[in-house]
Amino acid sequence: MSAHSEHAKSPLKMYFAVWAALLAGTYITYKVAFIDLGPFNPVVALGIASIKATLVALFFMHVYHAGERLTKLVVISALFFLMLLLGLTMADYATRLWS
Amino acid sequence: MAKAITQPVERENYLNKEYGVWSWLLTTDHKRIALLYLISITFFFFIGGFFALLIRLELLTPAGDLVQADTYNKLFTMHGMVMVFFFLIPSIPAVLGNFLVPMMIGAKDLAFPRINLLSWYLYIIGGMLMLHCMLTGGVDTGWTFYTPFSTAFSNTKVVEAGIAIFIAGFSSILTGLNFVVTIHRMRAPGMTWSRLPLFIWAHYATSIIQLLGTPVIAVTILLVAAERVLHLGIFDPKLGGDPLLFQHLFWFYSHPAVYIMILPSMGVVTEIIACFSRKRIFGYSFVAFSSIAIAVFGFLVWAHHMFVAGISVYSALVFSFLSYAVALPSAIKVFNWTATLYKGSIHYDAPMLYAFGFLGLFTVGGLTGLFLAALGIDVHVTDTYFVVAHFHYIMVGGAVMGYLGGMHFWWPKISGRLYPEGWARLAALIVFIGFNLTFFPQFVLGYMGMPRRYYDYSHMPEFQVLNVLSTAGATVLGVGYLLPMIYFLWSMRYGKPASDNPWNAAGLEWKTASPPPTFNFDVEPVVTWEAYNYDELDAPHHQEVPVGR
Amino acid sequence: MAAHVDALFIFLLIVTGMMALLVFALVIFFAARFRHRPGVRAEQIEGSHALELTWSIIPLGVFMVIFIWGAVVYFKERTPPTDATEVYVVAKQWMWKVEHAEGQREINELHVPVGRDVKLIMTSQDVIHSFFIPAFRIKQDVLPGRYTVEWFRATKPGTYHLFCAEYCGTQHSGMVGDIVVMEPAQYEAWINGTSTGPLSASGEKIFAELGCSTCHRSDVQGRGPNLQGVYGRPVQLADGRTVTADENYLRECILDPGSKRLKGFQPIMPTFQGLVSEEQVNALVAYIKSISDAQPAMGEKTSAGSRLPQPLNDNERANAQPMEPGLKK
Amino acid sequence: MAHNPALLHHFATEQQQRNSASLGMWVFLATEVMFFGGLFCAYLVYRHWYFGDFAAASKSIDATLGATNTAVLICSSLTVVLAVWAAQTARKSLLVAMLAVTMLFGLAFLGIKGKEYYDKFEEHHVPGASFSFDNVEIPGHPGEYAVPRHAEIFFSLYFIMTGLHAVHMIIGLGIFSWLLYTAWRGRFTPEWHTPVEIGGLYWHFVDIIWIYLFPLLYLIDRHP
Repeated sequence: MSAHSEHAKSPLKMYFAVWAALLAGTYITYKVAFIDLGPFNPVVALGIASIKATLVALFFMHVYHAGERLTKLVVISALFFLMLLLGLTMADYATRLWS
Repeated sequence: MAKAITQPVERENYLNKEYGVWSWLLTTDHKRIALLYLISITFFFFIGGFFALLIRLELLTPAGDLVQADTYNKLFTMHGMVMVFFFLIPSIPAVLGNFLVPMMIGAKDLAFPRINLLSWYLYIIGGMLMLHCMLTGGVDTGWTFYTPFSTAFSNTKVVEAGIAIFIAGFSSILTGLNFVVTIHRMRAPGMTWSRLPLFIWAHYATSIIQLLGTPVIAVTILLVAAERVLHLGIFDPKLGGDPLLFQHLFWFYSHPAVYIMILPSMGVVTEIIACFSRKRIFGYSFVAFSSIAIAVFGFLVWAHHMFVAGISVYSALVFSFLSYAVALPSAIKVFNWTATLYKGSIHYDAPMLYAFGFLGLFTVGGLTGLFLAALGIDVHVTDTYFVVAHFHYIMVGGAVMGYLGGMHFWWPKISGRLYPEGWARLAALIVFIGFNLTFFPQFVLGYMGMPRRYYDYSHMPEFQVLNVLSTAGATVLGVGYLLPMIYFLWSMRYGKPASDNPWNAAGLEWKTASPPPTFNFDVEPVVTWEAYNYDELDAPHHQEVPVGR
Repeated sequence: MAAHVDALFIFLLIVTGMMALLVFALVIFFAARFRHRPGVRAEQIEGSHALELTWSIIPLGVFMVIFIWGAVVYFKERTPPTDATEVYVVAKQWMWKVEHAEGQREINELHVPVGRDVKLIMTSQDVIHSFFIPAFRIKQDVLPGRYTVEWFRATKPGTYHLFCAEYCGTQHSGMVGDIVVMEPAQYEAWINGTSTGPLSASGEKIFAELGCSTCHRSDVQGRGPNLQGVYGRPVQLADGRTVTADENYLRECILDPGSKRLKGFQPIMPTFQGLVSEEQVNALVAYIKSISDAQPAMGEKTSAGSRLPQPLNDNERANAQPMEPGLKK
Repeated sequence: MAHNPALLHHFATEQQQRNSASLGMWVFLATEVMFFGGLFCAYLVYRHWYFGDFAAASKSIDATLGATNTAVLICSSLTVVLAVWAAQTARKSLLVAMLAVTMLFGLAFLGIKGKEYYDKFEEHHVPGASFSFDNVEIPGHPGEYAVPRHAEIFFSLYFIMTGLHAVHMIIGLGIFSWLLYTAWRGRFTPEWHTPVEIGGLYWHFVDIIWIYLFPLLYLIDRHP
């Protein structure tokens, strides 16, 4: 039968919980941006964004319940190559003598 | 060694099942789409080749006397764009890969046949736009689109060419997407990863690059177009933008793109060498994983195109080091192919001649890559004819040799006819000689200091002798490329009918009819043997057991 | 430099030639020895981990030797000696404009004396170009909006090719010129015969004309930092970073004063972007460098006929410390 | 299992077809990551170089509108996931309703985005000949003014990043119109609702891109 028979119990509660967490995250990001945390402002902002993105991917996009590792592999390799692009490019900009 | 058969009644196959233009233009059969690609990339190959001949003719004499400076600049730009984006990148994947990937893994079709057709249409739309751009004035930025020349100074059709490449890029992405999903999901029972032909491994690695690299150049081209049309300045030095950022983003795709061209060719050559040595490939798993290693490491080395561009010394060191890391898997492949010949039973049919040619030319191309990755030497030879010679050894000596070898090898399967073997061997020889005559002198020219993209070298007439040699070679090469087109067309009508397995080759594609039926196999094949089981095939009393017939 | 590059090149030719010959010889030998004979079947060989390791590790070792050697040569190519004679180059479609520190201007020609280190400080007015002297084995892209640097030491008098090696538009192949290497005595005569006053002097004039000297005073700390002795020193920026005040930094401060402002100064300097030409920026940079004490080996330059100002005396040196924090007006 | 007319000829089982479609969408989303990755790379470089100017330019955008839009997209993600659940559990009217609500949220997002663009146009913050960003103080550095040229780079990035995101939203609305029509015709069953699932994946992905764009573009250096 359906591939989703594993979710025998209704996932609705989880969906609403994730939704509430996402909204809370948005509110916190917005409020924290107006507080001076020194160098930690971008860290907090991007940290919350990453948590939100992970929540969406894991629960709304069902990566958490994916039957096989392949989906996770695709996600991880996309992020890996993104980091290569950003990391190696910034490696140049961070080490240019004149800046 | 090819065996012909006479067949009184023609079986139903993918070619004769339906007739009429619409049966082709609306087909979702991967084999028919492969033929659509074959026709279209051949068209663009000869357009690009025509530009190349004009370039070589201009360089016959030091003075700029055949064409004008602007025309010459457009010629090499459009030669590069057409050959890279409309011939080399789709060449093996979209023709041979499209035809063979489903058959080799025992599937009826690619996972998304309609997306496959869509990707051909995208290619054609991109190609038509490129053609329109060329016919109405062309573009002169060099295929590299370097800013700020492309964004603020060139007054040619940069945006149109960019959009053409953007669309063709989408076609490439969709092809790669189809291959990845097909290889993961559509393998026949028993076709495990370790039983896959190395051609499939090569295409899997290629698809990774197509999927993860192409989007970056797509967005980069969009940024150039936005800067040109909407004046959104991202790379504009007048606003404080950095032209080198464009080069980073451009080469993030365009270096791995070289592996999109060469990896499938490596896959083809692996199949050919195994078949004509009658042997299992030496070090199967090393050859398989070196394909993946090339795809991954290929993304780590892009800035070796920028050693003199003004990047930091430290990142130049890192990129030089990583460039040697990507040289290693290529070397491993060459050694394994060579070792496969050892104690083989080697036949000299035309595909094998192309494979030998590939081995020789790719080795030279790869080794000259070591020169370019060495920082101290790169400073001198980059942007000279040394680089031009190097990448033609890889892309033409490597990729095109593999493509032609593969076309000969699988032509009986594709067309159901045998090509004329004598002519084919002659053509392979002409291509090899013509190629070396064209491009070897360019290594010397480059080290002597002749910069690329010069249409007039009257300031340095000492370069003429080598340029004349190169032009002579290009003429020979042109003949060598025309010959196969002529006898392939001839054989479609007059060639002897081919048996199902004229080479007695291993691989599922040879276990079905030539040409194959629409769904490739009459019953789903079940694989019970390892790849390259030439030992069994050559056993004295071996009886070909059709699977899936 | 050419000798270093050629040595590495010959080493690579030998090494890669041996690799290629090995592969070709094996392929040809196997192809002939194991050609198909009726009745003889191929012998199946699975592979060999020992062999795979051998032909991975040996090439890797060779590669590392090439990498390190190449990197060493590159470091030499990329590190101009501090006492090199400086020449400013402005590239535009499609010509090279050259300005010597002594004030001579040339187009598509560069006269240099034999045996002296020459440092080129280059920028472009429009697109990317590349200053390529094949005989000296050096090349460096010339970018709009910033300086790039390359250097060489000519060892034999003669005339050498100068090429633009980065495609730059219609007359790219016409953007060629000559490097004229002269005996020191001849060069001396040439430079004295054509001089129009040092570049730093015209820089000083521009400095005064543009009113720079009202804020950047040379005697005391003005509203802007005192520029005596700035060049070549690490300076602390308002945002806390420390950078070296090299040519590119000075250039940015003229065209883009806000972005890398010194610590302790108000952001009051207007931008000169679009108000000064590339040549004028070069002259200003040359002037600011000339009033710095970070110019070692002055003696060699003076003997070569340079008319750069003398080093600062101790009293001036005491004033020339503008980069310390807390020196706000 | 009854033979489903939606099973394409070249697949052996429905399971294989469903898995292929889902893998295909995931792989496509990986390419989308790299597509936006090029933009993030450009953003990172210039933010590193011109932080103060970026902060000043960022402050000129209405963060409340941005936060509202984030909330709108998060709500739309919830309705998408409810739509998928409705399709799995054969609740046709809920499916239709959720798809419709999702589209309304999407339109609301684009509307708010349009308001933002209009404001920028009014303030001459659209890069080009009429761009003007004079005498804007850098946050936290009184008396210091942003360099208009560098702010222009920020706004170029702002318009390209949000613009391409909006294009993705519009494509998403197109996909959802088709889903809505097909759902209304009752074509989706618990056995076959792959389009709803993979359309949903796409929508969530566009949401995730926005989750990053919001702090990167709107909240660079807001604190007084």
